[in-house]
Amino acid sequence: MNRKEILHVENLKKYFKIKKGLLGYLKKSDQEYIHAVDDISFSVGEQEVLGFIGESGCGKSTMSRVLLRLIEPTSGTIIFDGVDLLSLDKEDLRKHRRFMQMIFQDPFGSLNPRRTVSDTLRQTVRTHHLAATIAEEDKLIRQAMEEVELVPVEEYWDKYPALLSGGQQQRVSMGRVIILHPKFVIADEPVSMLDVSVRIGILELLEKIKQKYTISFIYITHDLSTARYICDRIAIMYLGKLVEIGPTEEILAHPVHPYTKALIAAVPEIDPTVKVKDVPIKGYVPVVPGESSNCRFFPRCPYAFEKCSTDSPVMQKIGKDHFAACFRVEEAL
Amino acid sequence: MSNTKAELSINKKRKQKIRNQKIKDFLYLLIDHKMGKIGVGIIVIFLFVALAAPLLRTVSPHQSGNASEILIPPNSQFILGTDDLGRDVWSQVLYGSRVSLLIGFVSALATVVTGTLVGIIAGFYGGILEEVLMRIVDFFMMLPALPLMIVLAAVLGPNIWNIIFVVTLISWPTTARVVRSQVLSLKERPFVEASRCIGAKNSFLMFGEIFPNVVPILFAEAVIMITEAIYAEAVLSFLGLGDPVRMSWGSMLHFAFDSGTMARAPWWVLPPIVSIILLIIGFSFLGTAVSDILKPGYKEKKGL
Amino acid sequence: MEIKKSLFSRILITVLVLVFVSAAAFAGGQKEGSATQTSKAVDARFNVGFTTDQALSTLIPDESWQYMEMGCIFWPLVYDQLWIMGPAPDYKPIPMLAESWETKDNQTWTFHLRKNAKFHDGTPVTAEDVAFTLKYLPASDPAWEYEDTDCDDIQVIDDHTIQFTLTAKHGGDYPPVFWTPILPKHIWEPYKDDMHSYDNAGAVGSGPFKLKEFKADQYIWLERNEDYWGNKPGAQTVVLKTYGSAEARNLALKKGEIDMIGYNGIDPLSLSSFKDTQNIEVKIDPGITIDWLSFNLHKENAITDINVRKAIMYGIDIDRIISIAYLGYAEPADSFMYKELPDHNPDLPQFTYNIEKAKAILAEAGYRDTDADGTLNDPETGENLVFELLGPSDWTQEVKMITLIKEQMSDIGISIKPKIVDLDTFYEFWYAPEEDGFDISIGNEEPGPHADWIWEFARSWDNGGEGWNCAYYNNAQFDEYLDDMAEQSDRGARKADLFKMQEILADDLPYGFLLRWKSINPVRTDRFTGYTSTMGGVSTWINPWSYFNVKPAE
Amino acid sequence: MKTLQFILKKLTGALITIVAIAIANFAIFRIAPGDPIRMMFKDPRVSTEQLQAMRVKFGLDKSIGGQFIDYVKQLLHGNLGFSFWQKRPVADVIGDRIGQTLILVVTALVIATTLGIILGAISGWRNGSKTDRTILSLSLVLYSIPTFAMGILLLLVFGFILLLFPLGGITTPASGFTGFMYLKDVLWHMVLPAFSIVLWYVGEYILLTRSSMVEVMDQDYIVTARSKGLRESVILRKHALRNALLPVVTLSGVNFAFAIAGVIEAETVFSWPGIGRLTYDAVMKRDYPLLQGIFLLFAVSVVVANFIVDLIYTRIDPRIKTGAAHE
Repeated sequence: MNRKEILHVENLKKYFKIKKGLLGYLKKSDQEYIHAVDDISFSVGEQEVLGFIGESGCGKSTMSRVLLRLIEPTSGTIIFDGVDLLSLDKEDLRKHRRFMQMIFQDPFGSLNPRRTVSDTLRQTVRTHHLAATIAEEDKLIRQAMEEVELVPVEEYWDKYPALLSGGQQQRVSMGRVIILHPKFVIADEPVSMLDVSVRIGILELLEKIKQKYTISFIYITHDLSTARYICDRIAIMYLGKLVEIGPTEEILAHPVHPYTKALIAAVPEIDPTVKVKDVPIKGYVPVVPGESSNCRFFPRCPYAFEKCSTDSPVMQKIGKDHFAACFRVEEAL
Repeated sequence: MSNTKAELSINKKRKQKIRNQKIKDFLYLLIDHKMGKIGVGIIVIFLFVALAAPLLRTVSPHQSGNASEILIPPNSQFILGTDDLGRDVWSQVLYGSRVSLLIGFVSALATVVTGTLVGIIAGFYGGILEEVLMRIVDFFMMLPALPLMIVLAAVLGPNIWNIIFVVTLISWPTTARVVRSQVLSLKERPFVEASRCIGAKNSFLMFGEIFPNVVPILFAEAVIMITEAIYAEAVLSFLGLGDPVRMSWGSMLHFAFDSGTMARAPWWVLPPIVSIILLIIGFSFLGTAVSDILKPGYKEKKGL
Repeated sequence: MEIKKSLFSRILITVLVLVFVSAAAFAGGQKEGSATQTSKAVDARFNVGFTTDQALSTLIPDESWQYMEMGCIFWPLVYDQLWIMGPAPDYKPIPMLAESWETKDNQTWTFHLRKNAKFHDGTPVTAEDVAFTLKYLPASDPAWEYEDTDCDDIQVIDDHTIQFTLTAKHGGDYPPVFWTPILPKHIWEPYKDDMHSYDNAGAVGSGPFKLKEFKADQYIWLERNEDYWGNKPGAQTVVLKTYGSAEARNLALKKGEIDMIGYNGIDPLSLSSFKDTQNIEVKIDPGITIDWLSFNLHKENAITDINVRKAIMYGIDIDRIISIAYLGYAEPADSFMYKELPDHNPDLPQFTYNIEKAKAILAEAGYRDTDADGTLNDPETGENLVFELLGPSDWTQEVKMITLIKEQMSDIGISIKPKIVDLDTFYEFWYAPEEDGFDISIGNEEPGPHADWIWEFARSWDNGGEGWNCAYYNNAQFDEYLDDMAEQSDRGARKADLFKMQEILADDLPYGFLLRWKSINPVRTDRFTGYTSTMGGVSTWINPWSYFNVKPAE
Repeated sequence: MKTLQFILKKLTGALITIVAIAIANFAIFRIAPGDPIRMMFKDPRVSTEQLQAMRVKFGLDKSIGGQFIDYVKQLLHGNLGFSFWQKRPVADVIGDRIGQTLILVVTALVIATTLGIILGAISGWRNGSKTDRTILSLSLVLYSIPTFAMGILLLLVFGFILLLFPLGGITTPASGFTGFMYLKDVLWHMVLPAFSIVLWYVGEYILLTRSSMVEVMDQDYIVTARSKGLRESVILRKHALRNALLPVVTLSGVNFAFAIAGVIEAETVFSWPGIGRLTYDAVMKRDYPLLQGIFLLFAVSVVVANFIVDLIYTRIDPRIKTGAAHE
């Protein structure tokens, strides 16, 4: 890691309470939790794109919301641009969050259907008092729209989201973010719901604004191919835990964790030159991950041995910037 | 970009145009709808009658007549005859529409405002607050409406504003429920999270983001509330709990029923009854039409 | 079209047919029933109609008996009194359970009871029963508590003689213990300390009628007491029925379901529909009710100014009110005393409608419309002359009167705000002027010929007048005349007192007397004859005579 | 387990509501202006001592807290208090009237439900046809006519003008009828008031049955049944109607509770001596204990009806269980 760190996360945890119901109270049963994000540590450098990859339900979406404190974490540390986010009060948080933004998966759903494109952008301007006059507001909005290539501006200015294509909608979302000049943006599967034909345009736009505004990204996806296209590093998540993290090409070429291997094997066309051993995974993702002292992947892991069922593996360095959490790292290498 | 002021005014105009177009579309659908047409027709007529009452009336509705003008049947001077004080029934019907419409609109407004506030706050914040608010709503919905209205109207005194208060008190919970269930699904929509992410405060999320999306439902809800308010006023006035200063259709019926001359002077009884029924039918037809139009896909089916 | 044959049309048709056929059958069947009722009074059943709001809810001797019109009929028919006020025109006291009575000092009275009177259960009526009633009934409920039943000492001399000493002298033409039902001691003894605790479901009295069936708020079914000591009534059965509205009741009379209206007759508006109706005779009698305005002298506003009150009285066009609200069936009143009675003072000032005079009085007293809003202003406070005019919604004629007065007052620059409330609330406000629930109130009473009690309305508030006094009126001089009048037996002295009292009231004007409406009573003549009129009509609280006197028509 | 949990939750909800109503009940009538004891005596000569004695008798001399404790104690003993106006136990007063209201409401609702289901089913079955449109607008019109207005119209036309039916009351006074004659007499008096209620509810039932029917008609099994070539009337009876009736029947359960409360209009117009008329009189007489009793009765019947409907729904539609449990 030779770049300046913009985001540093340590031991981040988010547990959700399970509703007990009336009978539960009557029986005085213990409170149970879902470990949605379980003890995750990583950092993101300036202008770096860190991909988070995992199946749906692995906690990546929860994690992204915890990072922005849209959901309060159970414990951990989040240092953003040198500020401890979790120590901030509501008002300070709002001010800092201006520089941490998010682009959502559902392009239509993330736009208020009752608001036109310019209104949506104007809302951002007004929330943060970025302009003193309406004319200035209009100017900022126009700039942002040009930036995200919603041109000619006049054509889109008064359009309601329902009249835009998915790609255009996602551009509005991005415009709304760019207006704020953020330092760090979480892109939560920004292209997964778009037609394949427009995906590349959006990814290029991400790349462009990354360069222009010096933005760091966390790019969340379950799709390795887009991750490979845009990410500098990728992190693999399984049931709330990080299992492997490292430079994109390194991981794709030399996956260490059995889960990573399985993921890569599932997309064979990603790079025909790389030969990855086929790893058969048994079963499905367990629905409710609770308290457990074993390896999370143990029930499905073809390489599992006795220790996996009793102890939880910790991250260990594999190579340069490459870490993985598995007891059988040596064998895997 | 240099001439932003002008551009802005153009924008405003354009937005206005879009909004106008939407209203036009809506009105078109309403008129296109068979019941909507009838409902709107009836309501427009009564609105006109209420506004133009001073022009349409022959004499003041409160001016008593001579001894020879008591309970006389419809004739050229008194289009609908006179009541037991020689007052003109026609003028009373005209002015009665004002009371009904006033109570209808004001109560519906008050109901919708209260119900929306409670519904949005409960649905948005959830947790204990929601639990408490919804318990209150449940509680009010369990109360027998008419008996409660009678008690409150009797306790508070006969006065148009008290009636509005009572009607609102009884009906806001329904709106609160409807709004809350809308909010529950709306607040999960990504655009709320997106707005929060941008830095919007809760108050803005509730009233800037979520509220505009419940407006259509509220419109349908308001129409129903108007019907109920008109109904409620009529019943209370009929039972003698109406505003004694303002002649309403309900109180006309009260006096006619009490006077013991119904059979002798049907011209005194029928006009207020017919007016009440017509106006309520007008609003329920409008309500049916509105809820039809708001159904997903209706607009498209009609080619708009 | 397949649906036509389907189950639904069959069900639909069946249900509809059933509904209409059964409805028609019931209607038809009932018509026959009423036909037998309208035919000659086979069982001599005398049907009397009331409205639901006049119906008795209970036979408990609480005050509802005299505020519910049906109670005023029921109690005298089933329970004998010591003596009873005779019919028109002289309204003399007539012995009933008591054969005779005497007093030396107007304070200690001896009553001699008749020996053949029996309660409906066969027990003889004795002095013990009278003593019991006098002792416990007035204490149980204020409705039975009158000056003339307020005893210091009650002595049972023998089975048929009772002597008691009143707390105050009782003068006038009538003996004490007026309008008091004599209750059987043997039944009421266990409940003597709380007479409300006995539901009196059997209603055992000694009167000419016995209770057969009582349906709360619906009807009372009475049967002739065949063992009655006195003249037996001509009607074998009396049914006091209720109808949901006056109109339904009137129609019932026309249809022959009832023979007479139970109380207060009919509304003048309904009269036309009875004119020239076969088998119906319309009796028009002088009224018993006097309507007046109470001015609340407790208020701290212009209503306490005698000039304002005078102007109001001059501003009221009573003739117009009579012609519109009563279609002429009323006459102006100027006192609590009926004009035809000898104690009426004929020289009272008359407030004949004179709008100019009303305006002049106000102008002279300094009331001017300083803010040009059409309403005069108080010279001291500058406030508009706005008065709340209280009235109960149940009194339809009075509500009309309020509407008309409001119109007329605006002509002299006084603004009236009608305050129409339900009857109970009305009474609460009306009798409590100190609570300032009204500025002016409509009010009425039925003084009747034996009306010493009515003057209590003007007894000084500070001198025990709280209660009746609904004007917060105070005049010590009036009280002196009143006390003297109540104790006097001397006709001339009483008359002098009463003349003076009427004069004082007319000068001070705590009450503005309005009118006395006539009683209009259509009665059926095809089944019964012998309807007896008094002031107030054929059936009022002073007139059970029609019930006693009617006979099946030949 | 889930069902039990759901029932428990609903039960506590219902209990809380009843307790809340009991408390509110107490509060509303204490806030009301006017001295009830004073109103008991229209006779103005009542002395301060007598008033005080009555206050003591009815426990109104105590502090609000004390009165509330009395009230709760009485309620727990199943004692609804003592009517100021009729001077007898509230339970007796209500008991005298409840039967008369029940007979009216039950009759009216049974007729309304039957007619409503039939017309609604026809309308829904022939969705979009001319019959459907006619029935639909008819029901909307009926549903828009206030009961009291309908009552006045019926009374005016069938009572006053055509002289076909009695003008009010529940029986012919002092008829001495017994047995069948009595029943006939009551039914004859019931025709107009019952129909003023029926005509209002029938609109609601038509609308409900119709929409339920329309929904059912789109279901796969109807389509299947049709493709099997079953006769239309068989499909209608055996398949469509049976499933469409469910919400209607539940509604009539809830309506029953509400109808008792709403019967005031009909009872006032036709002077039917039931609970509705009693409520109105009790309001006018400021008879707080009686009003409290009536209100509690109304509220409890609504709560209970709702509870029963909830239970029925869990039996019928298993989705409700989990959904509601997590609500």
